[in-house]
Amino acid sequence: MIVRELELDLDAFAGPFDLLLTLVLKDELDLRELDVAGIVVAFIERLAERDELDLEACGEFLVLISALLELKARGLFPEEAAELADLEPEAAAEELARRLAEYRRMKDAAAWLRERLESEGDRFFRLGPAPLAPKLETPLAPQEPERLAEVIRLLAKEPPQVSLAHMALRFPPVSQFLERFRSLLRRRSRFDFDQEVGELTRVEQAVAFLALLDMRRVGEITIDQAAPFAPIRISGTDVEREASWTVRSA
Amino acid sequence: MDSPLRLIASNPLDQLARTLEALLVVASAPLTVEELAEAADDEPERVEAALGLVRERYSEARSGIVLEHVAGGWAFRSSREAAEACARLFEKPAQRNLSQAALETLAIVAYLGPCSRPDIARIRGVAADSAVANLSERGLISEAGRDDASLGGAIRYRTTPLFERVFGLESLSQLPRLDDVGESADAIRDRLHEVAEKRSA
Amino acid sequence: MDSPLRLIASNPLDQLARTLEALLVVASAPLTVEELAEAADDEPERVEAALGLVRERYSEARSGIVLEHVAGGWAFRSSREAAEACARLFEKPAQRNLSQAALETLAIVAYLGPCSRPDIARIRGVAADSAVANLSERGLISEAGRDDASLGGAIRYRTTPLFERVFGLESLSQLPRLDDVGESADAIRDRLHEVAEKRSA
Repeated sequence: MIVRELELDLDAFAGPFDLLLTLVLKDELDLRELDVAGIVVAFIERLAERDELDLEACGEFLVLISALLELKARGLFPEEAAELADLEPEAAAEELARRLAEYRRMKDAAAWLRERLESEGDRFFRLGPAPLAPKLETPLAPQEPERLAEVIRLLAKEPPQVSLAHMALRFPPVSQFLERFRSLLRRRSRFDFDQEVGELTRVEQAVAFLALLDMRRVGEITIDQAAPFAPIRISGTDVEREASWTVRSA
Repeated sequence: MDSPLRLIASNPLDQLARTLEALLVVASAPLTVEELAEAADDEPERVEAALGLVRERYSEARSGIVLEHVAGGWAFRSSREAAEACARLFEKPAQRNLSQAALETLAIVAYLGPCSRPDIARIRGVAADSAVANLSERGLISEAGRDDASLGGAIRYRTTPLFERVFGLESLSQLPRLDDVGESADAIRDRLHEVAEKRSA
Repeated sequence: MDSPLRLIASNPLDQLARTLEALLVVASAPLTVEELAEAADDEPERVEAALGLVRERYSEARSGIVLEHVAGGWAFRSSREAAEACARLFEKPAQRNLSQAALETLAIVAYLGPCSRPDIARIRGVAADSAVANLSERGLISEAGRDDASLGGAIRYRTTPLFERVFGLESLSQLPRLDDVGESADAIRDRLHEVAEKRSA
């Protein structure tokens, strides 16, 4: 079973899994619109159709789907990613699930509002005063000048460090890892994935892994793993395709 | 024997009902029973009863003017039957072309309000500035003070009575409860179980 | 013999009359026969005839809503009988508080001297258009030239003598000191810009 050929039929996307990955990596598909659970269900249904358990496919799928989930979580809660990383994995998962549920509820609420807008759209009412109504002039009661000073003090107050600056945080481009792995493979015939990315953050690792998948997809490398959780070994294929290669996703 | 017509005409609430009609046709926003009672200089209970008469007279199919209970008060609107004619003459600036981002922002403010732009960004995962500006301009949300202590004085927003009116809500409490999310998670789990059982069979 | 009730119900103009009622109750200005005919998608002659029905139904003593022919066309008004109640509805006590948006805008204009809407928006971190419009309408601020003196520059606003009266000041120099924020208008302006930039970063 080839994971990247897994056919998906989701609300936001229909087609093979590898196309979905490409679209996500090219920012042409909003991960937030993507029903990851639907992908999991599709994969498990596919597995169930077969008689034997395909361990390699399961492993590949797990890594891939966790990368997608992490990307999605980063997209949903960019400024909290760092703080989530400090939590124990179980607590972080719980917290993430809670926030995803909150976002999901708000999406449901937005859908309800849209339906309501349609069903109530044939009600018209006047905005503003009636044509022949008396003019309304409300005088203002005397005001305290001190309130003006208070308001300026409030506006001059230093904001704490919860700026939205984190939102500008970008994932490293996939192309960065493509270049790095290719240059590695020019020097050596194989390398150990964990050793290469061990120092990186989890998000960088996920992007690095996506780069690997993309390289494997076009036959540029082979990926070997002796056993689940064993080191992942990357070897270059003999085919010389450097010249014709163009960066597909970045 | 009195004719039914005579009966209506002699209803002691009839004059009050006419006064309410007059108030409602000039008002620029829905009026509460208390506001109506104060203006009509009458008892709230009698106003409630007279509103019943007005509501009966101004109802769908009977009249082009319809009395509705909306945004915490009472207001006249056009009948649904006349929607096409109204659409030819009047714009709907508050609700035309509301984007998905705007609707999600509106939902967050309606359910969690008052809340600030950082609050909204946190839930939606993207900056909310343009959606908030757009909704303010439409008059669907408005400023509700600043969140001075904790969030660097971020402005907080809440939905307006116009929001309730546009969406035909008597009050925010008419928004549906959103606890069906658990169901959809359960549904996924059930599907997985189903598949797992098939496998082991 | 048909009863009058029967006659009204079966009048072929009845539906058109209901449509006109709907249009008139939504309109914020008088509507001409041509406008009504276009919206109702019907002949002006039939609209005139249906207006007769509406006028009959909405007349003094019969209804609190009265159809009136004024210079610009047709419009609903409240009945004379309800004049006192309507006067009570519109006579409002003096407004106690300004909105946060209005207060902030006013404070910025008062302390920093003439500012444009972009200036105010930059400091507040949110568009100031409706607050500026509201304060102008109330006569608390007024236009004071343009930025850069060139024609393209944004209009600047300053506080008015009415502002000083409402806040009990003989002149702007009597505003409470803000030495903790800045010792001069320029220093206060710099400080506010600095914080605003951090807030929006």
